[in-house]
Amino acid sequence: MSNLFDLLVAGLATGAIYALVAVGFTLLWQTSQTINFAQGEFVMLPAFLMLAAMHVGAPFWLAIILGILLSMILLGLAFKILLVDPMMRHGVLPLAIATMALAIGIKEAVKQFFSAEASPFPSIVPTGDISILGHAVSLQSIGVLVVAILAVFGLTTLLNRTSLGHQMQAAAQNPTVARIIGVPVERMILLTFLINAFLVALASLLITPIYLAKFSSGEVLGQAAFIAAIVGGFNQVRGAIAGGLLIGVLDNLAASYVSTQYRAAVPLVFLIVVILFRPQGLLGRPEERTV
Amino acid sequence: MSGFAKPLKIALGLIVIAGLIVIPMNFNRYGLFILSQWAVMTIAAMGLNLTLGYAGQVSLAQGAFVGIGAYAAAIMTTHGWPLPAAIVVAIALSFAVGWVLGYPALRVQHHYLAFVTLAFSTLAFLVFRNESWLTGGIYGISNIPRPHVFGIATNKPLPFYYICLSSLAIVSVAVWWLIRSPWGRAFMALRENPLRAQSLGIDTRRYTLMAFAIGSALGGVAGALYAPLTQYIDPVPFNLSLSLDLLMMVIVGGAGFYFGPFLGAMIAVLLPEWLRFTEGYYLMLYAIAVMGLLIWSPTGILGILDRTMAARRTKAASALRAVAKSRLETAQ
Amino acid sequence: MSAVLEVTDIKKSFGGITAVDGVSFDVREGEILGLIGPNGCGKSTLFNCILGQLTPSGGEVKLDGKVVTGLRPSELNKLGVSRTFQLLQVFPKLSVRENLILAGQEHQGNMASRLVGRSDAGLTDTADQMIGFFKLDHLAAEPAGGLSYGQQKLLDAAMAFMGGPRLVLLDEPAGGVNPTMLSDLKERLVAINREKNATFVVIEHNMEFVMSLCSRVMVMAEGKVLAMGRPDEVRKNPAVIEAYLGH
Amino acid sequence: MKSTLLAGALLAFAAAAGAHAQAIKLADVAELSGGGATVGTNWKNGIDLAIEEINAKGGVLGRKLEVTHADSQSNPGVARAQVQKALDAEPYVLLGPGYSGSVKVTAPLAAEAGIAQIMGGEAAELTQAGNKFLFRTSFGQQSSMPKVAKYIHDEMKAKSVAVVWVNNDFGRGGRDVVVKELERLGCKVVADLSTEAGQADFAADVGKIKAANPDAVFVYLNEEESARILKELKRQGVTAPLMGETTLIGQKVIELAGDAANGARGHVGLTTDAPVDLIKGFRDRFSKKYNYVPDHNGLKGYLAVYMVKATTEKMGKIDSRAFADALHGLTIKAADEPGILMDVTFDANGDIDRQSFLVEVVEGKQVVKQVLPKMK
Amino acid sequence: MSDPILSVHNLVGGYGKMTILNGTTFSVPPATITTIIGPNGAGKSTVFKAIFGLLKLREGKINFAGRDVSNLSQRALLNAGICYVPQGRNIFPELSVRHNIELGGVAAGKDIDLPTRIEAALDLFPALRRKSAQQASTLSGGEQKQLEIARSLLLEPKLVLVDEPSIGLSPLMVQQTFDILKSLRERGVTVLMIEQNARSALEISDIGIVLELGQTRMVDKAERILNDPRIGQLFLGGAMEESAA
Repeated sequence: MSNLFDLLVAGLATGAIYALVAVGFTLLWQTSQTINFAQGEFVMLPAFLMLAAMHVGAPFWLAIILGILLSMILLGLAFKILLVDPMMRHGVLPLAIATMALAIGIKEAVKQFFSAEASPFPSIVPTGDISILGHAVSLQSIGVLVVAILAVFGLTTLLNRTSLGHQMQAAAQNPTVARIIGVPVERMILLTFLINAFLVALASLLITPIYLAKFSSGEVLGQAAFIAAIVGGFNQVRGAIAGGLLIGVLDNLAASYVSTQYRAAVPLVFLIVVILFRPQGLLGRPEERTV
Repeated sequence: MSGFAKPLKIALGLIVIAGLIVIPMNFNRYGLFILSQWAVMTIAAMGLNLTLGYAGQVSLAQGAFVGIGAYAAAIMTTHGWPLPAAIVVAIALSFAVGWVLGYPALRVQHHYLAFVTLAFSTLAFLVFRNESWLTGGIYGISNIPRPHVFGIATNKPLPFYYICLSSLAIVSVAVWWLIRSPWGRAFMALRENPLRAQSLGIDTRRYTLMAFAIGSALGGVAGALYAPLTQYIDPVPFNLSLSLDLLMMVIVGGAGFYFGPFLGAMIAVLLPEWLRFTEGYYLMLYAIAVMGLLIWSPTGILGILDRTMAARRTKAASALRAVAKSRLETAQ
Repeated sequence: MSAVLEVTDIKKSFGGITAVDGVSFDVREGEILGLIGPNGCGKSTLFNCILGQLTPSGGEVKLDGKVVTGLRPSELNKLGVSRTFQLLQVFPKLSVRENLILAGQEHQGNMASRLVGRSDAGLTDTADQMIGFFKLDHLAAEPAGGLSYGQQKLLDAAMAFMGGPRLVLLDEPAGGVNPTMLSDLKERLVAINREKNATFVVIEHNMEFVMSLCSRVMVMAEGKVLAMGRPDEVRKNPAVIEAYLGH
Repeated sequence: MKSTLLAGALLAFAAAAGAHAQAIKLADVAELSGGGATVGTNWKNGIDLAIEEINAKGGVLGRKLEVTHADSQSNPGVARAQVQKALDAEPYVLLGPGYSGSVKVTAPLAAEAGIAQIMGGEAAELTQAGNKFLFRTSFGQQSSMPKVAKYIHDEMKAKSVAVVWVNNDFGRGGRDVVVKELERLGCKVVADLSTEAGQADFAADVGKIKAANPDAVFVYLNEEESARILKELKRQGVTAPLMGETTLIGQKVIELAGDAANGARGHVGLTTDAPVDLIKGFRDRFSKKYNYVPDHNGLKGYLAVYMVKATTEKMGKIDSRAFADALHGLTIKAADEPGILMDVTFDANGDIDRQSFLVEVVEGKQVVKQVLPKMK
Repeated sequence: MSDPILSVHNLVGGYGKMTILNGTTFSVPPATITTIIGPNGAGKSTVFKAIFGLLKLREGKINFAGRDVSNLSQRALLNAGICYVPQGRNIFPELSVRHNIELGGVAAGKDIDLPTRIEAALDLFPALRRKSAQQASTLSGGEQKQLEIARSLLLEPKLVLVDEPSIGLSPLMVQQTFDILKSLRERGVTVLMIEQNARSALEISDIGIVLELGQTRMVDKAERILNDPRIGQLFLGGAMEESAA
């Protein structure tokens, strides 16, 4: 089963990206009950911001910095202030619908103002393969995996080991009380939006060299990350990570051993089973029920 | 809505109905097609409004039921069955599948339920696409005939529009009857407080399944009309985005309001058409319009009415409070 | 007096934690039984086991001598068991009258007749009588969500009586209700108890309320029955003072 | 409130587009959003470029060309509505759509209206239903796939073939014809892999190909997916020769896939990389105007307009009813009409006959290995 | 009586178009326990929100320790020495008990010696010290209330606003909670409390305030309010008193 090793590596690398995207997804859910249907487009956009910066002559490193900054402004700050804030109090659904509309808007804007064509994107990780246990593994996969793990590790450290992280958790778990004891809740929520924007920009940087920059490339990614977040546990960062890796691997195994026609069905069936038998997700915490 | 006197409301209703019958007579084929599409989507959205708006069961699978209805109708009518028979089968089939899809709702609610139905929606798409022996796969089914009604062929757009419109009328009356019956009240109880509903003898299991099944059946009706309307179907229109569109119609119109789906479908079907003059920008503008509308009124268009009324009530209560006499004083 | 409700050796555990640990008692026809105990002693869990909201891990519940363990809440309600909730549980968007019609409609006819029959299931008059009885007349057409906390508590109780129940379980009816409203509520409960011969079980922390309303009081602690008896007996029981009452 | 909105809706329809005289009106319905947005956008840009050129040179029979573009959202139902709308305005000729499903749903409408429809769909069955108003701009799969199968069998000497296709009407259509042809020629299809449009991760698919160990691989995907699978094939060290269509070896794919594209071969009916001066000229003009290199859909849109021009000039009059008849059996020579780029003949079904090429990617450049002459 | 530590004057405010407070005025002397009673909807919790800056005032002034604190931010109020323990369950269920307490010091930033104060708070509540590493959600109802109070003490407040501490607690737990409040008073902390369980609350209080329809009806010594027959009739459940044993 030499094939299996390749599948696992590829699955983990893709899964690491899903995890990055899914983590941001769960952060938004926890702090502001935002189900962001535009999360895939959030990953697609930063690559175009970086490309745009390069088009006007910025070197790659500067374009990366500009792209990350711009996405934090647009996808973090502006998204929160213009769309989430006015709707946050009105329940999950209207905001979810608004993010669907946002997804359409972002896609159309990129298509209209940039291109309907796919564009290549430079890789920050050198291309090429190295040999691990006699298997050729692409440096890109490893790079993706390493950066994603570092990012997630950094985030969990922030959340669990620092006072700032505790304040963010407090703001997510009980905003009213957090406010009362002096936690700057608004700033904490904004911070999660900025972190999400940073994570999607990072994911964009890692994935676009492989997936290519295209206005529609967020659709697949968004859905996968969405499934990953739910399977892992919608209200837990570590759940999203596990879910991302799991879905990445599962997708590859399904394509190999089930049927390519129904490969997309396998994660979905898995999702349904998980929700029905462990609704909080594999690593999530049960949401409270009042009986 | 209570602002109007009853006769005025009836008169208004009659004018709208007459308008829907008479004015399109002068429309070109495109106008009639879009209006027919509006009628069909309104039926599907009414179904979802029943499941989601009234019974509070979030479903992201309504598009799949439109697909089930459309395929049932397409397969049957291309094999020589009459459309009414196909509609009956479409209803029965989507009712049954909707009933089954209701079972997860007995275990999980809200966003979890949304995710399950979302997954179902994509699975249904995969089945439509992959089971080519039945559905024609990616090639779809073409040459779907339009029916003869009382000997009149409905191949021309206007007669078929009237079929869509009268179907909409029948569904509207049925839904109106349903929501004002004790069933409707029980549905609302599911939405507002299932726990309390149970303890009042309301069989929440059965009503939940019914809410799903009936809502889905209406999706099936819409699908069974959609197939002869376009005369060709393939799996792509019934993917997740149709479900999301229908959800958008319900929310934007106003979930849980009887007229919400009419307005929501109008916005989702007609607004992009109106915006087409902006060419490449029309979907962008549409997206912005939807976001703007939701920011303005997250409870949908009809939610605005509700809000105004609530504001008026608070104001009155506040005024009453200011002049109320203290019991302590009265006791003295 | 015969027993309306017999509870035998009910057990319920969540994960490894035993919330209710072999509770047995019975409730006699027409009595008002109080149920008290420290937080987390298993009172509400016991209620939920009796009412079918939770499935007990062991034991048996009998209603009028028939085993009803495992029935769903709606089925139990149709057999005449009704309840109120600790927290506000009305239907905020429906009017007060609609709330009450809803509370009674499932006791009329069957599924089919409720679909094709009258939209109020013939209950408007009954609902209005109940509204009058609980002094909510001026609010009949108001959405229930607009009522004050105390009024909603009254409505909640009124709803429990729409189906003409034999047995009503009340979960902290006094919680958060101001003392004046509370004496109103007590008066209504006593009246229904006498006039309709309905049987009550009441969970409550408000000792004055429990002691003045109930004919017997059961005290629970750590999932077990600690004491059972007349209010004054229970009040003097040293074990109860130690675990619950203090001083 | 409902009534005013409704009335507004009704009024808006009543005020449907008024008539414009003088200019020759073309109507285009294409996939400008949704899954086919890249296809449709190229098609639209090609049309716009052609019209700009023609008008700059004085138009057709002294009249300018004018086009309206409508977005089908890659959805047959919407396509139907938009074609209906376009036909209601009585255009001279209808252009598009590109997706075969959308063509299927709209072709009867155009036929009923008696208006010629020049479309981008490649599915075999489209022109076999006896529709007298439907015309292709490129080879149908029924003519291109046999050439591919023949090449795999004769030139690559493959006994076993893996077929990878994208599961939409384009991919499925090609796959069905090629598999039939391969089997007829005695090649065994050892792996038959469907992939999703927009799929990013091909590790599993390539793994399956590797396991099947075929003599050749036939790849029939959209451009971006082609680039991704080429990279993955290289990474997993698949050495079997790769065969495809324009979508495998186009300049776009080479740009996206880099080294991984080297060695891939393909049959090219229509490509901006063809060794034809006129096509190179087109490519330069297109890239200058839109800042990117078009794919074959850009060419198709461009050609569609020149088909209109050539046919009309041949008729010597602007007659929508006679257009279809005039185009059937017509041969347009590039020498007479440079905009048609290569000599082309239309048969009675509306199918196209033209030279085509067999191309291999060598060091990031397309090299023509063989020129396949017109069939008739 | 000494100078009041807190005085509110003519508060007017509410939610949206609803006016709840219609000119509430009272003051609270330092190092006392003061209880606000009144019917549901009288605006008791709203007064707390107004004092704690959670409700925009339309009119009125709030004075605390000699300075105007109307419409200050929560952080500023916390640093001025006011803490608020709202009704219900107010912990962060997934954080440990220690981290919950630690968050009480957020408002002070780096100005305080956090570890020492946490230790001091844990000393006061042995039950919490035992469970300091556990998730807060594992605490019982009474312990959760203790945790909230412990957390609010981290900033060494001068005034603690406590909203319905007894709700849902057993009589024994209520007693313990009230004992804690009494011990706070002994340490010089002023306690302002809202209680539905008015009789028991007034028994441990120095001052009672009666609020009705958003207006102050009465401010007096707690025992006098307890013994006022009209109050008993209207707000303490007079009818009940007669039938109670």
